[in-house]
Formats: sequence, C-alpha cells, structure tokens
Amino acid sequence: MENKKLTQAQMDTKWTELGDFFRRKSIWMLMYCTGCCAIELPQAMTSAYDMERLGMGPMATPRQADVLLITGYLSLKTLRRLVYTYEQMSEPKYVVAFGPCVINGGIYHDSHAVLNRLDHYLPIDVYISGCMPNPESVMNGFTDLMDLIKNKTAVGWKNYRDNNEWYKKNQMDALGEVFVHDEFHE
Amino acid sequence: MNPVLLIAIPLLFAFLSIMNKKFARPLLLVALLLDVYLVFTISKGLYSIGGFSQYGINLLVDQYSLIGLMVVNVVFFLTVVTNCKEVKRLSTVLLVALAGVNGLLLTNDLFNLFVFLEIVGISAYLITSGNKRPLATFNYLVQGTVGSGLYLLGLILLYSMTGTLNMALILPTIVDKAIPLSNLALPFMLMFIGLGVEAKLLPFNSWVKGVLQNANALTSVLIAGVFATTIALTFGRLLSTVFVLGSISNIVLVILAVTMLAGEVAAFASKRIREVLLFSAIAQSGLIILLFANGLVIPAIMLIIANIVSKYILFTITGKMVDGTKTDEIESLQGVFSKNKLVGFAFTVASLSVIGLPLFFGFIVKLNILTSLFSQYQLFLSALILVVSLIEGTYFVKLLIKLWYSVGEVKTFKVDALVKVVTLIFALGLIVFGVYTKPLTDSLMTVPEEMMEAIAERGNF
Amino acid sequence: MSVILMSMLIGLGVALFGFTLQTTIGGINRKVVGRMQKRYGPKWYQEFLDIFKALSKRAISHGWIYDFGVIMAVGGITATAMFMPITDSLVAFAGYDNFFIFVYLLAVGMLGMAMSASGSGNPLASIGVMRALTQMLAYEVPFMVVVITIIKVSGTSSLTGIMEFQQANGWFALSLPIGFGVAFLSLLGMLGKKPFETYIAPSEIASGPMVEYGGKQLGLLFVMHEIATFIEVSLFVHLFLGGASNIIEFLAKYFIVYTVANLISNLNGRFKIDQVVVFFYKWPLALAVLQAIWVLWR
Amino acid sequence: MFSIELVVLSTLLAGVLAYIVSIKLPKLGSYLTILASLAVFSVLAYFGFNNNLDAEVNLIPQFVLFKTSMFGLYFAIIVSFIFFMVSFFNPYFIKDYKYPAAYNLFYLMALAGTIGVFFASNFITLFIFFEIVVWTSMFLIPLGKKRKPTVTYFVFSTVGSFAMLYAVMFTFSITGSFDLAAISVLSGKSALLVYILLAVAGFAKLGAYPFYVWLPKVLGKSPDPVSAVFSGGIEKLGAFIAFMAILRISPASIYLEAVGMYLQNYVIAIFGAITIVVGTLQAIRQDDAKKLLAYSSASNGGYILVAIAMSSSISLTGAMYHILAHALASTAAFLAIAVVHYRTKTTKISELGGMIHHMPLTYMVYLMAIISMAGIPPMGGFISKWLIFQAVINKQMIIVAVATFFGSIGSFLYVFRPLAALFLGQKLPKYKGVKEAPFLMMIPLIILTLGSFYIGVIPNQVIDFSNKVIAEFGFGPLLMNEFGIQGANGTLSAPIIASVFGLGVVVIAIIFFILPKSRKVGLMDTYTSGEFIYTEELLHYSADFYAPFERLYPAKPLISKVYAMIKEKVNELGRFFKYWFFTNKPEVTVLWIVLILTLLVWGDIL
Repeated sequence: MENKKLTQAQMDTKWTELGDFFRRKSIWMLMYCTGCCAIELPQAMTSAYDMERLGMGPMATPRQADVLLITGYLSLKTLRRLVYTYEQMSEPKYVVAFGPCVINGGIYHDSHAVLNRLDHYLPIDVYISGCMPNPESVMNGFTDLMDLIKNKTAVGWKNYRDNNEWYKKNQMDALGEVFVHDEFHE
Repeated sequence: MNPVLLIAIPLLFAFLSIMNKKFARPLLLVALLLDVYLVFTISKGLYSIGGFSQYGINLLVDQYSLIGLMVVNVVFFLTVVTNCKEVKRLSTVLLVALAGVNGLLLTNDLFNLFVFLEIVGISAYLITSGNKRPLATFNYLVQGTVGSGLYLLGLILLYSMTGTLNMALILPTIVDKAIPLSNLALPFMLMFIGLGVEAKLLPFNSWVKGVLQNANALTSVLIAGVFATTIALTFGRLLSTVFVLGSISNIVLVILAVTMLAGEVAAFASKRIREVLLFSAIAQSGLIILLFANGLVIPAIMLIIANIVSKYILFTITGKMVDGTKTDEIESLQGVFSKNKLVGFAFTVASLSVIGLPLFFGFIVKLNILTSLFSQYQLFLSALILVVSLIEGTYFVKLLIKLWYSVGEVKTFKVDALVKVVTLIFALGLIVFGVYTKPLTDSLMTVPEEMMEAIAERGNF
Repeated sequence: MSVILMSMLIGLGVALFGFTLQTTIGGINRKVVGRMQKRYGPKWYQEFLDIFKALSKRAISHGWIYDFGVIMAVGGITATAMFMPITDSLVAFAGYDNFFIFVYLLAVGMLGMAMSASGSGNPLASIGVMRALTQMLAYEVPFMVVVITIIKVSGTSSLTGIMEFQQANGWFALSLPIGFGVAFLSLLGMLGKKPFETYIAPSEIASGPMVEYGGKQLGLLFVMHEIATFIEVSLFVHLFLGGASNIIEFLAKYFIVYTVANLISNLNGRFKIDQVVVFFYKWPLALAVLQAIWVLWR
Repeated sequence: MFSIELVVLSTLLAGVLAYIVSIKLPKLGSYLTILASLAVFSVLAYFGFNNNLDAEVNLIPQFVLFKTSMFGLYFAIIVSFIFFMVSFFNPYFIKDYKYPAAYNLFYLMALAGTIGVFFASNFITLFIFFEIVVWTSMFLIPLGKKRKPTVTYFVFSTVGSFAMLYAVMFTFSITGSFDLAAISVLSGKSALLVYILLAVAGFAKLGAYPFYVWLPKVLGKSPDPVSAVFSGGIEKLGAFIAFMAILRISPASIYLEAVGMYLQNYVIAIFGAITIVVGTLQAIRQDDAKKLLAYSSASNGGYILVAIAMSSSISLTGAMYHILAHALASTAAFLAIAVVHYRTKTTKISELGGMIHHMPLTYMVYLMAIISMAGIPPMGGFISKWLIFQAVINKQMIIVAVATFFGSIGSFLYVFRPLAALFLGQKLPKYKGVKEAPFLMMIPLIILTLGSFYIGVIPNQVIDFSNKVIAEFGFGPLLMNEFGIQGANGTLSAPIIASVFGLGVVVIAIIFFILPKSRKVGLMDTYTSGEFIYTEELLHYSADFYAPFERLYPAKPLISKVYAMIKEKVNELGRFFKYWFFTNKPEVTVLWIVLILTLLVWGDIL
C-alpha cells in the first residue's frame, strides 16, 4: 500500500517535470483584477508588448489556468474568493503578485479592509514591483516566472500543499468563522 | 293461441285493478307474466277480431311483430320488476299501457293504430305525471294531442282516397287506383308528423327534454325504452309497407338526418347525465327511422334491439344513481362507479355498445347499417352517421371516464341485487351477441319478405 | 480481415496526420493573426506546447461521466477522422467514405463532449452546450441542402467519388457558387469562428462547455477540437474545391480555406445565439434551397 | 404449427384470467401479463420465423379471418416484443392504479388486438381488431395522472378508424369484397378517396400532422408503461395502415417529374415533413420528459411517412428499419424515464437533476436510446436514417430534405435536454437515497439497449427480413454485401463504423489512462467566478433549457387552437339546437309543424 502511494507520487513528479518543459513556454493566466495594476495588462497583451509571443494567454476559468495574477491590493472581502479560486486551479499552479500593496499594503496599509501581507495567505512565486508596474516590468516578471519554472524553483504550490495548515490558520484568522451559509451570507 | 289475448288480458286486469287497488300490483305482474308467456307461444298468422275482417280490423303476427313483442314485453316486465317501488300508484296505468303497446305492435289497421296510439299516449302522460313536473307533462300532452290529431287528419285524407284502412291493402290500392304521388304527399306527411311527435323526431320533440330530464328509472326506461321501441317498430312497419314517400322523401330524410345530428350535438353540449342520455336517445330514434325510411329493415330492427337493451341498462342505472345521490350533474357524480363496480360495468358495456365498439352488439349493428347503406351507395348518409357517432363516442367516453374516476369525494348510491343481476345479464347479452350473432341474424333474415308477403297477399293469407 | 486491420492502421495514421496538420496550421494562423494585429505572434508550434502542457497537468474529475464523455468525444472524433480521405487515392476505408458518416460520427463526439460538460455540474457548461446545439441546428440545415445538391449532381455520396467528379467536371465552388458561399458560412459556424462563437463566449459564459476542464481532459478536448477542425475543413475542401490529387495540393487548399476562415473570424464581433439561428434560416437556407431547386428540378 | 386465432384467443383468455387473479392479487396478475406477453412473443417469433403459423383454423366460426404475411409478421413480432418488454414494468406500477385488474385485462386485450390487426386477412377483421385496440388502450390511459387525454385519444383514434371504416365500406360498395387486396383493384377518383381516407387513418394512429395533438397529451399523461407501449407498439398500427394505403392503392394523378413520384405521395411526404418539423420544434420546448419523448415519437412517425411515401426499395427498407429502431429506442427511453418517475415521482425535467449518480444503468440505457433516436452510429437509428436520407436525396425532394435534416439535427437538441438536465447536472439533495431500478425493470432496459445496438452494428438479418416484406409489395430487395448496405449513392458498412468507433474509443481510453490521474472533486466544487453557492438547485441549469431558441416560435401550435375551435363550435351547435328545438313551450313545436306543412304545400303548389 505504502509502496504504491509512493509510485503515484513519483509518477506525478515525473509528469510535472515533463510538463514543466512545455509549461514554461505556454503559460495560461487567470487574471484576478482587483486593483489598479490590472490596467497594465492590456498593454502587455496587445500589439505593443505582445505577451502571446511568449506563449502566454488569458484564460476564462481557474480550471484551465496555470498562473493566477493578483493585480494590486487585496481587500479582506475578496480574500475568500481568491483562496477559493486558487484552490480550484489544478496543479502545478503559480501566483504572480503586482505592486507593493500585496507586499505591505502599499498606500492602503492602514485601512481596516486591506490585507497587508498576501504571502501569509497564498504562496506567491513572483512579485512585480512598481505602483503601478509598467508593462516592461510586467513582461519581465513573466520571464522571471518562466526561468523559475525552468530552474524548478517555482514551488509555491508545493509550499501551499506542505504548509497548508499554516496557510489555513492565517486565512481563518483574517476571515473569522462564518456560520450562515447561503447565497447572501458567507 | 290468439294474440288478442295480449291486449285483452291487460285491459281486463286494468278494470279489475280499479275495483281493488290492493291487488293492482300483483295483477300487473301476473298480466305481464302471462303476456311474456303468450308472446313466446303464439304462432304467426293474420287474426281477425269479432268478424270485422272485411273492415280490416285484424291483428298480424309475423316475424317482425313477433320480435317486437318479445323484446318489448320482456323489457316491460323487467322494468316493472326492477322498479317495484315506483310502480304502486301506476299499476292500472301500466296495464293499460301494456295493452296499448301490444296493440300497436299487432294491429294491421290504421285506425286501430290511432286508437292504440292514443291509449299509449294517455298512459304515457299519466306515467310522466309521476315526475311532478306538471308543465313538462302538459307540454307532452299538448304535443301528443297535436300529433295524434295530425295523424288522424292524414288518416282521414288517406281513407278518402283509398277507401281502406287495412295496412296491407293501402299500397296495392294506391297502385290499382293510380293515385298521383302529389296527392298522397299531404296525408303521408301529416301521418309522418303525427307519429314523429311520439317517435321524438326533431322539430316535434321538445316534450322529450322536459319529460326525461326529470324522470326516474321507471319512467325513463318506459318512455325511452319500451314506448320508443314500440313507436319505432310501428313507424317502421308503416314506412316499409304503407307509406309512399315519393316527393316528400327529401323532407323526411332531412328531418331525420337533422334529428340525428341535433340529438348528438345537443348531448355533446349537455352537462347533466339524464340530459345526455335523452338527447342520445333522440339521435338513436332518428337513426332508426332513417334506416326504415331507406328500406333497411334488418339493420333497423337490430338497432332497435341493441337500443332497447342498452337504454334499459343506461336509464335504469342512471335513475337509481340519481335517486341515490340526489343529483344528475355529471360533475358531482364523478367516480360513483368506483364504489359500484358491477353496475358500472353494465353501464360501461351498454355505452360502449351504443358507441359501436367491437366485442359488443352495437358494433355488429353499426357494421350492418353501414354495409347496407353502402350497398345502396348512400355515401353522404353513411358519412353523416360516422360523424355523429364520433360525437356520440366522445361524450360517452367523457361520461364514462368521469363516472369511473373521481377527483374529490365520491357520492354513493345503493342498487338492489335484482337490478344488478338484470343489468348484468343484459350487459353480458350485449357482449355475447357482439361476438356471436348468427341466431339473431338468421331469425331476422325473413322479416322483410314476410312484411312484403302480407301486401302481396292483399291481407288475406 | 487483414485488409480491415490495415485500413484501421491507415485510418489511425490519417487521424494523427489530421491532428498534426491542423495543430500546425492552427499555430501558423495564430501567427498570421498576430501579424495582422501588428504583433509578433507566438511560435508556429505553440499549439503543440499548449496541448502537451495541458495533457501533462494533474486535472480534476467530476465523476465517471465527466471522464467517460471525454473519451467518447475524442474517440468518436478520431473514428470520424479515420474515414476521411486526404487525397483521392489516400483513404483508409475506400468506398466507405460516405458523407453521412462524417456528419453523424461527428455528432458522437459532440454528444460525448456535451455529456461530459453537463456532467461537470457547472451551469455555464450546460448553457454552452445548449448554445452549441442550437448553433448546430442553425448551420447544419443549409449546409446539408447544399451537400445534397452536390451528391445528387455527382451521383455519389462518397467523398472520393465527389472529388473525382470535380476533377472531371470542374469544382463545385465554381459551378455552384451560391452553395459555395452558403457552405462557407456554415463552415464558419462549424468551426465556431466569429461571428458564430457564441457557445464559447469566454467573457460571458467562461468558455461554455470547457468551463470545468483543466489538465488532461482539456488537453484531450483540444485534440478533439483540432481533429474536428481537420474533418470540417477537409470536408469543405473535398466537397467544393475539387479535393486533391496529391498531398501538396491538399495542404495548400486546406491552408487557404482555414486561413481565410480565420481571418474573417478576426474581423467580426459575436452574434447572440438566436441571431445565429435567424441568420442561417434567412438567406443562406433560402439561397441553398433555391439553388437546389434550380439545379435539380430544372 | 400454431394457429393465429389460438394466439389471439388465448391472449384474450389470459387477459380475463389475469383480471380474475388480480381482483385479489393485483401483483400476481401483472406477473401473468409478463408470462402471457412472453408466450405471445415467443410463439409468434418461433413459428413465424419458421413459416409455421397457421391462419386457417377458425375456432369461432364466421367471426374473423386471418392470413399470414411477412409484412404482418414483422409488425407483430416487433409490437409483441415491445409489449413483452414493457410488461416487466407492470408489477411495479400496478399498485398505483385505481383499477389494477382492469389494467391487466386491457393490457393483454390490447396486445391481442394488435396481433389481430397485423394478421387480418380482410378489412372487417382488421377494423374489428383496430377498434379493439382503440378502446382497450383507451381505458389504459386514465389510470395515470389525468383523465382528459382519454377523450382526446378516443376522438383522434376514432377519426382515424372511421376514416378507415368509410374507406373499407366504400371499397366494398364498389368491388363487393372486403378482402385486403380489393383496394388495389380500385381506380380513378374512388381510388383517390380510399387512398386519402386510409392515409387519414394511418396519420391519426401514427400521430402525424395534423393529428399529432393526441400524442403528447396521451403519452405525456398516461401511466409510464402505457406510454411506452403506445410509443413503441400501438402507434405502429398507423404505420401499418399507411403502408397498405400508400403502397397498395394507385390512384391516377399527376406525376411529378422533378421528384419522380405521384402527387398524392408527394403530399403525404410533405405532411410527413411538417410532422417532423412541428414535432421537433415542440419537443424542444417541453419540460416534461414524457411529453418531450411523445413529440419525438410524432416526429419519428413523420420520418416513417416520408419514407413510405417515397416508395422505393431503399426508402421502404428505411421505413421498416425505422419502425424497428424507433420502437426499440423509444420504448427504452420511455422506460428509462419510467424508472426515474418510479423512483422520484416526477418527470418534470426542471425538478430533477443528477440522476446519473443514483441510477447509472438507467442513464446508460437512456443514453443509448437517444443515440439511436438521434440517428448516431453505432445504433439502429443511424441505419434507418441513413437509408431514408439516401432515398430523399435520390428523389431530390429538397423541401422534404430540409425538414428531415432539421428533424435530425433538432433531435440532438431535444434528446439532450433530459440527458443534461435530468440525468446530469447537479446532484439535487432532495433525491438523496434514490436507488437504481429494481432488478426486474433492468431486464427489459438491458435487452432493449442490446437489441438497439445489435441492429445498429449488424443490420443483415433485419434487412433480409424487410427485403421479404417489401417483396410482398412488389419491390426489389435492397442489396447487401458482407460489410455494407448498398444505397442509392453510396455504401454503408455498419460493422466497420462500429469497429472503427470502438477502436477510436479504445485508443483514446488508453491514452487517457496513461496520462496523470485526476483528482476527484465534488459537483459543487465548480467554477462560479469566485462566488460561493451552497444550493444545488441554483447551480443546476434545467428550466427553459433552450430559451433563446424557443423565443423564436410560438408556444402553442396553431392546429391545437383549430381543434379547440371545432370543439367549441360543436358545443355551440348543441346549444343552438337546445335553444330552438328543446324548449318548454309547446307553441314552438306547433310552429315548426306548421312551417313544415306550409313548406310542403307551397312546394307542391309551385
């Protein structure tokens, strides 16, 4: 029994390694556009910078996507949805965070509604700096992610799996327990 | 055995019953039993009464009247037996009616026919007075009187032309004297209308609704079953052996066709069970007379038999049902048969037979009618018959489904074991004859010949 | 028996060829579109990368019907492709390349995918399937009317037979120009190109039937999409452009048809689904019927 | 040797026996129906295939006359098979009926009636059994939810059977014979009349336009086994009559060069086409799964009509094949829905969801059934549709072709609706604990599915049989070789298609299982744009499935308004007669008498 499980895990690793070869040239994004940084994505995608030449493209649902883009500050209310979305993505999956807000809250650091350190809640693979980051830095961030995949150092999703309790605890602390479960109450 | 006993015994017993009211009902039963016995023992032939044969006062027993007598007397008997309670007051009237009915079937004389028609008519008025709807009875009385008056008028005209009242002699006389058809149109039309009132033909039948709408089991079976059959048979004999329709045949056919159509359509539009049945009866009698008018005697007799049996079942059960539940709205009778399955079965069989579905007698009748009509190449008429029987089927099926399946609470009613047995036997009879009809068709085979024989022999065989 | 086994192997080869061809041409077309939009565009083999990446991912499954539907879809489409002639001599099952097989075997694939998508439990997938089926009802009828004209004129429903007929008597694209136009519109509908891509509508119903797919199921559905595109475009080439007598000719015709369709697609917006139905049932159907009557009942 | 009359009579007797038994023990009686229909089917199939059925014996003298023909045998075997299959469902539904004993009686009587129709040697026998089927099956209907469809069914069936009766009698009045062959003697206008009337009879029973109205009402509302029997069995009587009418009578009329057929056949084909389109459009918008299948039955009847009207070897084989394929598939579909109904007490698609997780086998049966109904290989429906398309193209009937293609593609739409919304989709919590079909119900489901699959892969036996049938109508056989059916413009090889399909699936399945294993997630763990939804019903797309498409055409078919109007007119006429002739005023009657006499006298004088 133990033996077989190991093989399953090994198989998965093998597939991931094989997949990494393709993945670094074909990254599909899911854009979680909550903040102002989202405005920089259109330039990066269209004629001026043409993200598609790197094999990147937008996708409609988390199931299809490889990378989750968090563009800017994250309010408490959206964290729950972000986590839900992240957990719906299939592995391997990466997170790219835009701007300073995801690191320390940025200019909203003293707001009661904004989370200051996103990596307490989700594993971030790449931060892109700038408020807002200009398209060049966005593109730079993506090539960094590709390099990380190539070097097998983009391991945020493994961290999330391994330290899941820690992440869950942080998420719980931030959100608190909600008892009413229906369409209007979370 | 002399057939005059069939008339004489009930009349005699009627007088006796007036003397002692107590014995009225037993007397009625005895008379009926005797009549039933007699019907099955009399032999065929022409019987003259009291030496008046030269005036044509005589009784004719041929296959036609024999079948009629059997059916009518048996059903009359069963009707009385199954409705003992209602009979009490009416025993004398019923005895008179019995005499009239037998007389109508036996007589071979146009004037005697009028007399018996009046006897039957008067007893019918009296019977319907039991409905406690005086206006309807009065209506019936007025129309019946007008009808028989017209009949008498026509009769007088005919007598003045031909000089005879013997039914068997009229047709030969007309041929002998070469009376023009246009002269004959009026008397025959008058007689047709006169009988049409009793036979429930369309414009002359407004009495039917008032009478049958409120009738109990006894009255409705007598009026719609026994009397209707008698009148139909009488009418049939006149149409096939006496009347020369000639120029009025178109009017007659239109009247009959419209009767049929109107009856079915009106039944379709009705919401009360008795109303549905009475309109259906009107349509059926229209069809019967229509067949006679087209010279289709055998199918007509078959239809008459099928009709009286199914009408007996339908009206008896309906009467009991209305008595028990105090309503005749179909909507409030829903599901009654779920508590009275045997009665429901009989009712269902009867209505399926009326619709003309196979395995039931009605189907054989319908098939016969259509075959005969088509052999005359009557395309339009047969199409009409099919259309109206589609309408008929529709409302009967609607009725059946409503009576078997309930939506709300179900009303209940009690039926005597005797009624159950009789209706069931009749229902089974409909099924048996629906599969195996040979004896009946064989016995009917000779009817038209014998009818014509009487004419050929000029009433002197 | 060995003949059939051989045919089946050839058929699998055809399916593989079709997949490779369409994936390559799809990639090239992405580049073409990129250039048209003044972009550099992806690599020509980008589609292969995408598909293999998806296949290697660890996906989720919503139950057995979700997986079974995918297998049935791709299997059905593969089977369809196995009947497809590439040139007039290169055909796996000679004599059995009946037009109706393509129409109906294609439907197995569609049904499998629809089933799998609905089985995911996502309402958006069901909506997408609903739109896809409605659209199918719209484009298929005019197309079929044009095709029966062709079958009746050429006297055979075998694709190689139709090819040979055209090689002898000229292309149907020229002899039946109206039908050619109608069929091209239908082709756009079949391929799900704009303006008829309502059932995908990524920003509206999150890519419709595909909404729940990721990983290998998504990869297989991409494979299916490529093969289906191969079948549809080849059908068009064989029916209207005289087929091909050698493989180069086929590749050239194929590339032109697909590229033109793709370019047209990139110039259009998106119809609503009821607009699609009304669109196809107005002029294309009327023209197809009129042409059929003109050609056949004359 | 086995006599047909004995089969019919013993079925009737078995019905009576089942009735008597089920007065006290309804369930036992329903098991009797299984045995009886099994006996009927096996006797017919065994002796029929060996040409050993005896038509001469007359147990009841002079009542009915039989004869054997491959044509009748084909229908009789199919229909008795359907009755047999459906009878497995009787024991489970019998307790819901108000009159269980009557159900068992009428079920077997209807079976006896259908057998009688197919083996009748003259029209009177045919009509007798036809009407027996009508009224016995009529009484099966109200045992379900609603009473009203009974009357609708009666009216439409009776229109049909009276049209037939009129035709029969009319033929009799001309030829003096009730023999089945008599209609082919007719010529000219009378032939045309008989042709039209018999076609009306076939249309009414088959549920073709404009008589299709009864199908959804009856099939949608009657008890589930009854719906299945109607769709798979009794409806096929209409096809039987239509076959006889269209092929045996040849009224002189205009020959249409363009489509290579006579005008009257073309008109029938057009009616068939209208049936297909109307049935399809209405089926697409039904919310009740049974009604949906009912409209689909109507639409499939349209295919049969189109095929018969084309009168060629291919089209007739197509018609015969379609009758079989549709009987199997539609019965299977109805029975699958019956299982769902039995377990969940509803057939409304919008109330159901995720049934596949409770009843996977039923789902597979339904799936295979709809694959056949939509004409997708490798099921039987594909071959019949292929044959019909071949014929349509060959006759270049463009307008009809549009309808057939529309119906064919449209059938994907409507059959998919229950599949997606009833069986698939979210697993609704209110049906928690719903179980798979009981064992006895599974038997027919599996047999029907296998049968449907078998005729879709190996059509040779069926085509052999139908070749014999169409030979009786004077058509040449459809050519076949080892692998394929020779059509008008191509060859179809069902075994190759099936095996290639199998190969494709196997190859892909192998690839699928080599690829990394998937992680199982629940149905509620699905993309919702990050929204949290905990209610299954809200994530289930089932109501108004094709809303955008349905918006494009009116909800109520025009023809049902016409029927409502006719009913209202008859009512009005009735009230008119009641008002003018059945009053309580004697003077009105006297007025009428005077009027008639005046008319008479006036007529005579003038």
